[in-house]
Amino acid sequence: MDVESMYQEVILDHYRNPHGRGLRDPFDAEVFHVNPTCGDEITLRVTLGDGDVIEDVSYWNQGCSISQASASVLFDEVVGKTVPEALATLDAFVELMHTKGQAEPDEDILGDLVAFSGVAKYPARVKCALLSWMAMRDAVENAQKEEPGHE
Amino acid sequence: MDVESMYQEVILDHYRNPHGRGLRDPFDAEVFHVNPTCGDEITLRVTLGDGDVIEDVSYWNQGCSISQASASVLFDEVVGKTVPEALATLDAFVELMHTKGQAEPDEDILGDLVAFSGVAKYPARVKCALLSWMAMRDAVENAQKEEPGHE
Amino acid sequence: MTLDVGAIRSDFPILSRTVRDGKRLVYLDSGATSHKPRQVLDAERRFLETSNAAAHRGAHQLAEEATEAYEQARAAIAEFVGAAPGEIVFTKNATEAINLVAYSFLNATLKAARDAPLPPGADRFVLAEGDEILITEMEHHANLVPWQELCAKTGAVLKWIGLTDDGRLDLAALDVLLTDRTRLVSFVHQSNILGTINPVEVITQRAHAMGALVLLDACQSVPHMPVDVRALGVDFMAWSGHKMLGPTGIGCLWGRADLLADMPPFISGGSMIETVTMERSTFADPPQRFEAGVPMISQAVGLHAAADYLSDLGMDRVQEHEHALTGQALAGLESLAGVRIIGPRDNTDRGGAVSFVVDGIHPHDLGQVLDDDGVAVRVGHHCAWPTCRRYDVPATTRATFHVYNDKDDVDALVEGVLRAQRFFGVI
Amino acid sequence: MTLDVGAIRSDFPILSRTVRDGKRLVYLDSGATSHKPRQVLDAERRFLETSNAAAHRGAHQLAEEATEAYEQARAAIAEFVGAAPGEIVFTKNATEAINLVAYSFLNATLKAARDAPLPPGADRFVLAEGDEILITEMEHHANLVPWQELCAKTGAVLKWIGLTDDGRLDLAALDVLLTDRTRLVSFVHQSNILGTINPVEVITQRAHAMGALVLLDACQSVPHMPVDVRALGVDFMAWSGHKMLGPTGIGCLWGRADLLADMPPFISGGSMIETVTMERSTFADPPQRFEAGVPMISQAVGLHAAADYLSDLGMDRVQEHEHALTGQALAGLESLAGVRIIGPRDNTDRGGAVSFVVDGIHPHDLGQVLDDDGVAVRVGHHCAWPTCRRYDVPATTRATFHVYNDKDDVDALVEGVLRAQRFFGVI
Ligand SMILES: Cc1ncc(COP(=O)(O)O)c(C=O)c1O
Ligand SMILES: Cc1ncc(COP(=O)(O)O)c(C=O)c1O
Repeated sequence: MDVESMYQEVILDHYRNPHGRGLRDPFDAEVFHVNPTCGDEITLRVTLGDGDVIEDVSYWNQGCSISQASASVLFDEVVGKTVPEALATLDAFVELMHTKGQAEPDEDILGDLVAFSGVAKYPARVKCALLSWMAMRDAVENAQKEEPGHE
Repeated sequence: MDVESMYQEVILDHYRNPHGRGLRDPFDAEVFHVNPTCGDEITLRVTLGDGDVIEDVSYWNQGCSISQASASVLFDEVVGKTVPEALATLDAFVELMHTKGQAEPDEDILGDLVAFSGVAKYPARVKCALLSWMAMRDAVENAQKEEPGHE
Repeated sequence: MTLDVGAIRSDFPILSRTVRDGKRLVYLDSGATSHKPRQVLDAERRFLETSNAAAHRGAHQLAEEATEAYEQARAAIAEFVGAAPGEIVFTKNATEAINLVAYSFLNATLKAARDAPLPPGADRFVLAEGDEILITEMEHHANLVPWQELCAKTGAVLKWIGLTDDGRLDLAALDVLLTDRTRLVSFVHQSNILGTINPVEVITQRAHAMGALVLLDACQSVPHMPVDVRALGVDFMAWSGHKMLGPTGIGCLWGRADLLADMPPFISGGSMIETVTMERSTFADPPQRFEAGVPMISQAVGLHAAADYLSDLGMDRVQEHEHALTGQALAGLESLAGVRIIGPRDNTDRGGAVSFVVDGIHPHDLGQVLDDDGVAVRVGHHCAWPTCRRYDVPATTRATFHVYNDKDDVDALVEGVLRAQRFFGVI
Repeated sequence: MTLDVGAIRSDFPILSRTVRDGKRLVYLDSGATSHKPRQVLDAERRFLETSNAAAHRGAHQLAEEATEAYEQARAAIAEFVGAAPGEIVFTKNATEAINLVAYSFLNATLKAARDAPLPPGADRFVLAEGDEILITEMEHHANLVPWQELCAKTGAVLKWIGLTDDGRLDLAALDVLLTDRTRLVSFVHQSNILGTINPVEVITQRAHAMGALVLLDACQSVPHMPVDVRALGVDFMAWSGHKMLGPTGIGCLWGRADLLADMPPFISGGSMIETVTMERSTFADPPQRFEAGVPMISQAVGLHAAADYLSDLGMDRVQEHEHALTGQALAGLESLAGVRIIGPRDNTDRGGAVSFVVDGIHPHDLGQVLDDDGVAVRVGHHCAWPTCRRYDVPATTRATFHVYNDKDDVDALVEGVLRAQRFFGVI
């Protein structure tokens, strides 16, 4: 069945054992994002270091396996990267999500995110996958605004 | 053609030479009625006498041949009658208008109003035919309210 | 006499399509929107191919026919709920119908404050700072947000009746909540998330005794059971066409004639006026006063056909049919380990909106697996987010029924849940 | 290249019916509402028979398909007027679209007065006592009454641009009428009664120079000529689906993205929210913020097909076609004794709404005789009553055209008028 191709083992693993979950101090910016159609929500904090490096992403979320797993993968993929690198990954992920499962995902950029390519076939779920990533982008922008040194 | 059965000579005569048109003093009640879809309008006054007799109906109106002719016939039919008689004529006219041209009109009650039976086939025009009559009913009610002796 | 579901299904072309690579479509989302029988599609098309014109706007033959079709639809809908034709206002959906009442309060209040012309009895709609609107904790957002908005703009205060653990209104609190400041009590007839059918007469009597008006959100009752506005005794009732086998884009507000007459206009424009000058306008009588602009003409015709279709089936039989499916669903789901019904577990005073949560599976994931089986349910907060919070669930999975559902559909639901439990390894 | 009207007519089933005992239907009332081609009826039916579901409300396959169809419609409509999809709000008709903007001003004003939460730039919509709204004397009631209502509730002042004897805006007065208190200029692109096409860019530039926003009523332009919102430079534009060969029950508001973002909600309820608690709600981004409740889904699909149909014909060719018919009608009518055109007699900067009066025959009576010939025109004040007053006529007879009209239709009109003149003995 098709749904099996969506719920890759990687996704279910991240869902059951999310990485980096929990809210940590200190942080540079905190945002709250919600998916109004289903109620999935995430509170996400970022801490930026020198050279625009993302030192930490901490979060508390509630939602389906897709949104939970995607936040866990986000933690793995962006912590330690620079903001431009993280945003490039975000862009690649957004693109993957909008191909309706047709594209050949680039594992080098996407890492574990490739496991989400099955999600792209279900437009209603794409927002679940992107929820934490949109929150991250928003938080990073806020952090950069608040700390002019980072601009 | 059908339209000829609607525009009876009687109607066109009343339209060209309306009876009783003009606003006269004194009066017991004055009302203003309008047909919002086409803008036909009438200002109508009634004067009641002893024994609920309608002594005068005077009016100023603007509108199509049907609404103008119907006001003229109204003048002929109700002046000199008692309020109950006038309202009975109104009821008979309303009924005629709602039969879509199927009913056999009663000339004894309706007088020249029988000429309007062709109008009943055209629902959009029924309001034109009834405009002055509804105004008359309204004015009579107001007149009776204002003069408790008439109740 | 039970419904002949096989015959009914053949009236609904969409039910013969398949989904997700050839699966039979098991549509259990009629609470969101229902499908439309051939009779409705045909009526609308026939109208558009023969009598299309702007109703109430012309004197030519097509305009006459269109006006007559539109007004016949109004009369048929009125009859369907035991009302007079002049008391039915067509809106685009139930949401607009509820907003119409909320904005009547707002507009009456604002105009009164500026001595602008108002209908004679409009003071029934004039709010003072601290006046109260009473709703419940099981309202759809459509019967919650408009009142929050009204309060934010007038200084009125929103209160609500809480819920018991078994999904009913906590009426014990009603005596305290209803005060002499309560101007309106607005509540749902059948909850779209819990399935609860509320005791309309009881609440209405107590509201009226305190001088409050009553608005009933009948979105989930009119399509599923016999509803008679006079018997219920309420003052207003709102519902949608698209949930009662009719088209989208049309809803209804029923209001007592004397109340409608006293309400200032909401949406204004053409064909709701009496006279217009550049300086000022006066307004037509209801229902026209509330139907500005070219209305939903062919949709009214379609809704007429939908009401006829349901009447031909018989609303008591429709209710019986759905009651049986509800009982089957409640029993089947409760037979599964780790499944919890959100709403009354008891199949009395409840309709066919069966919400549930499954331990260890988020509703979105459950919905996905069910969808993969061809079983279409709704997942999320069902536009009743505060109700989810009350029961401490982020979302639920909800199955809803209509005349075209049968036992097999319910079986497919229960089996699908079981399969999802296996798939996610929670049993 | 001219339109192949014969081929077009065969797409419109209603045109092959007869009226009044076998007369060919000469439909000259498209200004009230247009007919719908088979392509539109088929698209809507196909959707309802295959993908019907509540858009934006579910995760199952039908809901996905319905959401996609609905959003594709939005994108197609946006493209049709040169806008971005997120700038198109679907309403029930143009009237609602204009009211939406009027109520944005009202709601922003009221919320600001009570320090209720508002979008960051909402002060653009906050009115002070004495602020001004500028319209014109040729507005449809839909673009007049909502502003009267807004003023009655806020203390803002309504002003209007007068008309010249030949049916044009008297722009000489514009300098005086536009002041630093003018907050909005709202006017019609093509008058539905006079046919006048107004100089949008000129008025818009001067309005913007004074800091006012501009709303364009495009009900009679979008269906009949190429319209590009960016080229026009306005801030908002409203129009209806049912006049552009689409279904009733759907209209559009286009608004500049930054403006829509700053507007508080109008109709509130489900699917326009971000978060909801019993205490307070926050709202979704546009366009969802303005689309509370289950929307006009199949109607959007039908409208999409209508836009495609018109695009396939080519809007410049549509305009050319109607321009020719207008010229023919103006010449034909003016060739008759006792006929007077109300509106520009000159076929430049005017579209195909040809209003006229005939000495000695009330428009109602004229319309009746025309109808008897199968010629369907509109008679009355055309929801532009003040415009009638301006030209000192109680009503007019109006012929309007669309892609399915041809020379024979115009001939039938002119002959019908002549016959009426003979019938009533005025010539
Ligand atoms: C110029 C103009 N504005 C507004 C409207 C109102 O459109 P609707 O009735 O579809 O809301 C119309 C048509 O009736 C119109 O011609
Ligand atoms: C109980 C209830 N109220 C209100 C609504 C709103 O109806 P609509 O979206 O058709 O306006 C719904 C359905 O969505 C509902 O179930």
